[in-house]
Amino acid sequence: MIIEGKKTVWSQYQKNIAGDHYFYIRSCIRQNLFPGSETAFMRIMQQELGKDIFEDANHTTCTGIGYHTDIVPIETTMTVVARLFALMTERGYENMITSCITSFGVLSEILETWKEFPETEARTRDFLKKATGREFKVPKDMAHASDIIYKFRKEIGEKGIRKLINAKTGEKLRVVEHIGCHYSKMFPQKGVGGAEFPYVLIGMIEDWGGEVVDYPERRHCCGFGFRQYFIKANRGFSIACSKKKFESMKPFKPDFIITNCPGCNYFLDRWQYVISEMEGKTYGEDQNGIPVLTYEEVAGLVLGYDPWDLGMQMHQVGVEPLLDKMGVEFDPAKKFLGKNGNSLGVPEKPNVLNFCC
Amino acid sequence: MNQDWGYGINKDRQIDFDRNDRRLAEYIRKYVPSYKLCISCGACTATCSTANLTDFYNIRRLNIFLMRGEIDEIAKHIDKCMFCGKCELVCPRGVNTRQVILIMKEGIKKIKQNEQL
Amino acid sequence: MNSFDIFVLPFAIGLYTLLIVFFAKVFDWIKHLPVGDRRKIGRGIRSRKLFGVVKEIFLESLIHRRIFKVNPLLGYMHMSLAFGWFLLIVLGAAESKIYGRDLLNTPWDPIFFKYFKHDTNEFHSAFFNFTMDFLLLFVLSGVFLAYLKRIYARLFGLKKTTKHIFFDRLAIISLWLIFPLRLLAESLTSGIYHNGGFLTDGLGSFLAGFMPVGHLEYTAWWLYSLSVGAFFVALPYSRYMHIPTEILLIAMRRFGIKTTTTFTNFSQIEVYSCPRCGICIDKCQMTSALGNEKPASVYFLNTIRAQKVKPGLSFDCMICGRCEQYCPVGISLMNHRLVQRNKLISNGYNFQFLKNGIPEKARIAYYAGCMTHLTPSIEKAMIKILEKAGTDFVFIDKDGGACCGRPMMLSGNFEGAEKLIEFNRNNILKSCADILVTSCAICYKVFKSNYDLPLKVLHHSEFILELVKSGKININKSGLRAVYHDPCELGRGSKVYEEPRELLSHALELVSTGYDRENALCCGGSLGNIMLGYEEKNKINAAVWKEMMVNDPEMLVTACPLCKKTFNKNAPVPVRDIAEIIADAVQISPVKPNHQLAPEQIAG
Amino acid sequence: MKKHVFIIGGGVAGAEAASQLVKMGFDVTLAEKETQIGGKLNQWDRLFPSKRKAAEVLDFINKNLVDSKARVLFNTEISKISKQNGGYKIYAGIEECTADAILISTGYDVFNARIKEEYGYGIYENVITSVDLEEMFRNGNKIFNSNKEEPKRIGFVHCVGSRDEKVGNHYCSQVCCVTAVKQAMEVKEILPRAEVYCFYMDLRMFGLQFEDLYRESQEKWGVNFIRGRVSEAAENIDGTILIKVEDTLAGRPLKMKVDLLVLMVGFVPSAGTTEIGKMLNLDLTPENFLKPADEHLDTSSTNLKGVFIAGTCKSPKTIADTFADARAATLKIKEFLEGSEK
Repeated sequence: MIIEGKKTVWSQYQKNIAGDHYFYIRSCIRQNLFPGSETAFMRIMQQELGKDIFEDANHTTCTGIGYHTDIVPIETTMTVVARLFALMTERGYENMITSCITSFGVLSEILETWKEFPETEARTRDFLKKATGREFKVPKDMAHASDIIYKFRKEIGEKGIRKLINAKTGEKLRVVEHIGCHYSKMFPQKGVGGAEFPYVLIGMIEDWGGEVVDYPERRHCCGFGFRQYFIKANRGFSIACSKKKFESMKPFKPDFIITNCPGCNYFLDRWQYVISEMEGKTYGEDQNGIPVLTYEEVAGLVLGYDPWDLGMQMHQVGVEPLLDKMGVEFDPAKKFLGKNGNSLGVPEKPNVLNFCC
Repeated sequence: MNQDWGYGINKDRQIDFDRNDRRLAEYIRKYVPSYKLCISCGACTATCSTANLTDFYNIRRLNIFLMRGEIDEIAKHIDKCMFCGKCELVCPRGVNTRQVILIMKEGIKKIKQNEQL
Repeated sequence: MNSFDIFVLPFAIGLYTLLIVFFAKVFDWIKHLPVGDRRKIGRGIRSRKLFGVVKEIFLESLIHRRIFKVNPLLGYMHMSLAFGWFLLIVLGAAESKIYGRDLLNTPWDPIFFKYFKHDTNEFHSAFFNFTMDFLLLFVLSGVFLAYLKRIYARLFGLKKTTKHIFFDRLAIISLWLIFPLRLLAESLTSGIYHNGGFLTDGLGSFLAGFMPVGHLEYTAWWLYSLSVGAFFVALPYSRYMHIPTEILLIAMRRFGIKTTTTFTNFSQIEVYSCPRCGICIDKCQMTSALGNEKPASVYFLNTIRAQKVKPGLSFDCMICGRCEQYCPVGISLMNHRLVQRNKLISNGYNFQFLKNGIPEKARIAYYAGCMTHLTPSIEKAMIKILEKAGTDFVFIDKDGGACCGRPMMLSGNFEGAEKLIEFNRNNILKSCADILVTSCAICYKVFKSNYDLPLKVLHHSEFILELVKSGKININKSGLRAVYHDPCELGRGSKVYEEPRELLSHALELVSTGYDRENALCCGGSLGNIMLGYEEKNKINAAVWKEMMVNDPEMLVTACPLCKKTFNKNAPVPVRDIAEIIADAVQISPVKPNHQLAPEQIAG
Repeated sequence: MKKHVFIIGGGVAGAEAASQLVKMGFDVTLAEKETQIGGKLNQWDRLFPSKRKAAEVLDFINKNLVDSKARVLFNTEISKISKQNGGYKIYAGIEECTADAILISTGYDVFNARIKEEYGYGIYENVITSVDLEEMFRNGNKIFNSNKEEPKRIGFVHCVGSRDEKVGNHYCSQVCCVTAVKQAMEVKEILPRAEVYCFYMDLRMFGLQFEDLYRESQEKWGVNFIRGRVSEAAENIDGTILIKVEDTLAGRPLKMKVDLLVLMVGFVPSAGTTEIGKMLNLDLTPENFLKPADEHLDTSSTNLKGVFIAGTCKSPKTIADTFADARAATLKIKEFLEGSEK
């Protein structure tokens, strides 16, 4: 690997990311799957970085899931997204950030479509006006939440209390990054680092002291792909995609996987469990599996947040071995206790995959 | 472990070239030198009596599968050959297709029985 | 008469060894013959067929009639050795019987008669002395020719002689020595006792003039005995096993036993009957055109006998039948090749995709065949002729169909071929035709030999000839000079030689080649040979073209689409199928096209 | 007085035209930005289809040029060209010359393989271009991968930067297919045990002996051909390259590990060609090569009177075609200059 070559590519794909005053759009599924991550993001933005970030209680889905499963027509999607822009405009914001990669993709696609076919924008304005009486301005700056963390990665690193290293040996942690397909595969110029060698997560890992390993199936989709998962008969295809990635990264012995997409994070995590149940096969050391973390969780760990506050108990692949390795102190007894101290209930023990506590 | 999930892990359609068993192709390349000359023009399949009567049989593609080591694909179809030899007559590169098929049939039998080629 | 000396032992041991080994083999062969074959022997022995057996044994094993047909000199050589020796044995036995004391004299009595019996002064001894010497001379002439053949094979019409294995060499060396040594021994004895005829006594007296014949005599008889003994010991392991085995073969064949799709003990007897004369080597185009002797049948049978059959040799044969045509023993060489192929290959097949359609019904079923579909001009010509003649026909494989099964059979896959035959047979029968016509010699061969059809099967040349003869079509004759190439499957395969020639003679002038009828060459396009590459086939074809052009024809006509396609590649003159010739030469017919003829009107 | 022709670019076309024009009795000045004659031909080891050494051809043009005594300016780039008295004034390096006619033979550049990001040229050590491989041949036929080991399997990717609208080159570069076949055979010559795979979309063996070369590569050298454009390359842990391609003839995707991946880079107009084109405001083809006055009837003139073009600044060409084209241009120049005398 010639790192200089990669740097050349990275330098060719740099985008403008707004520095403050963000209007935040949450992810539909992420609030259920990894709710701690978005909370952590707000906390980092507001408390650590002191940024102005606003989320509107009235905001809705972008329709991404419906759109990509061919249930919601593009006109509807455009109108719903236009409403999100209207909420932003009404609140006096110009910079929109999304928590979800697919939202980022849908919004990018719509903005690009409006640029190429202005009549579609005019029609959307008309629809929105008729339906809700609202009007909107297109965002001045549109970014994914990971772009923002990327932008402030150095600040986070400086504020952080620990690095992505093995606390005992001092070795850098080996990290595999996985970028959601909708981040830059549609519009390479809209992603940091482009489509072939995206840099957004690599930048974070490098600045926080870890080592990124590139592996042959890095570009491959996690297998979520909306249609694949939502139809049960197609799930075999979805899981095969994830498996292909695990097989490919196996020889590189990664300590964890970092993702910036709700679906990827979920499927790379849960499919490890399903593969272990179906085939008795696990990845990572000692049947522990390879933990799959969101970039907010990683940032939170760097900043010294409590893993259970970050919602890391929601992972199917246990994070405890990784936390031990990093020297993060945590109370195993509190893993499945809610904020109010009541038990959340303890999940059933998997047959093959290790389950801590 | 034996739980019914309602789905399994799909088998990859991708030809995994490095894992496939390409012994038979190597064997045929050695003993039927003309085999190397195939340019996949498909004249053989176009004239093939079997190909015209079935949906799946395709001698050109079987040749490709052979080169890639997709033995199971060949095993599924090779016995459909009627050996009439039209493919050999139309081949622009003079490939001895009947010999290739004969060796393929033998080779697959041997591979399935774990015998030496 | 004292008739024992220690030197008879090599002979005696040799003879007994031979007899034990041979009869043990025969016992084993007969014991493990298929039951049906054994019954045939049982019935045959008690029938008049036995006379035929004796006649054929006399003609073939002794006189070597078939070899005479190939080359008279070669025939004479074989006859002098076989028949001459036979007579020597018969007369020698008679002679020793006359002088013998007991009813059962020892087997070496006749062999070493002269050594033990010196006073042969009776009236009949003059006859015996003369005759035995004459016969010895007769045999020696054969031995002399055998020497000559090794040096100058071309004199015998042979380009190549067989390369022999160890036991063959041992046997041939001892055989070559037997008669010169007998001459020497008898001459030396006669030099002392003057008990020989014109030859031995003459030579004996001459030798006695300057040699110590008394001292040499004993040694000569020893050597003679040794050579005969060595020959007998080597015989069962050498090609000379054919001498006793062939007798068995002739008998069994006369009793109706045939080779089948499996290798039986009768096949084994055929293998042992091969004299390795090497006639097949010259007839094989793999030798003549490609310079590759290895695939010749003689060597192939060697590998069967040695149980070392390799795929290479089995599949490297065009199954053209030229070797079989000229084999003096009449071994079913093509069948042997296919049976071995059958043993070598996996015989898999999967023809579930073949679905019987419902063909139209007609009096005549026309089956073009795969190869004809690749030569549409033949197909077109046939349709034109069929329509011109106003026949009621159905084109069974108009949209392509299943292969006839012959190529599958040639590859040795009899089971697969059987399936194809079954499928096509059903289709043909469903058409309710009375006559099946095909344009492909390959299909014709299998239709005739393996389909067992309850209807008349005609090759298109036969069929068109009948149309011409019955006046259904009239053809114009031109002055074009053409050669006719006999396709292997039609000619040697199905014995159709004259019909195409007769038909062609209505349309053009036929020119002969050195390779007509039974002697026709294979075009090289053979479906039988699976080893030959495109370039080698081309090479064979180019050699055939050379022979075809000796009398300067203006065209080559053949009756098989594969031959046509093969010849087309190197063609110095146009190549056409017999059907095309007739289609072009056909006169505007007075018969109305819609008038349908009964098949008996068309085809007698 | 002798008419003066100024030639820009001393590659095969420029050098050959220079010596021919001198023979015709013209004054010739040849400007070359490098220090030697021959242009891109200097990067070649052997030429298709006969595998003759490129040096032989270079010697031929060098000798002819030296014999012709044409004036050659090395290390010289053109900064400005202006019209003057029916001719042109050329500012070449530190010199200013006048010329009655200009011949542009500024040639081609190879496609920058880095643009095709998914192949990772410049990122994966074992991904090289056909030019790099040719250099290995020139440097004594040593082929190594990044671990200094002899590669066991080598892949050739055809059409890198050709027939690819995503990188802006929709045209076929003509010579890469046959070059790939030539190089594949040379690799087999050097590494007889290596497996060689060519990944192609179509094999465009347009030259008379090119098909024979293709056949030889299969028959004698056992080079394998897989129809399909490689979609991406990635690096395995051991530094080998994993490629993904659809085996379109099998109708199935395929992945394969190679020890060395060679990208057959196509032709693009050279920087010099683009620059001179802009300087003189010459018409361009849709592919941005210099456009001849007539595609069939006058392939040497341009939209500017007295400015001629030859060689690969017009389109991708073989060496043989470049020679023919250069000679054709000289005749056109002669016709122009002698016509203007009358």
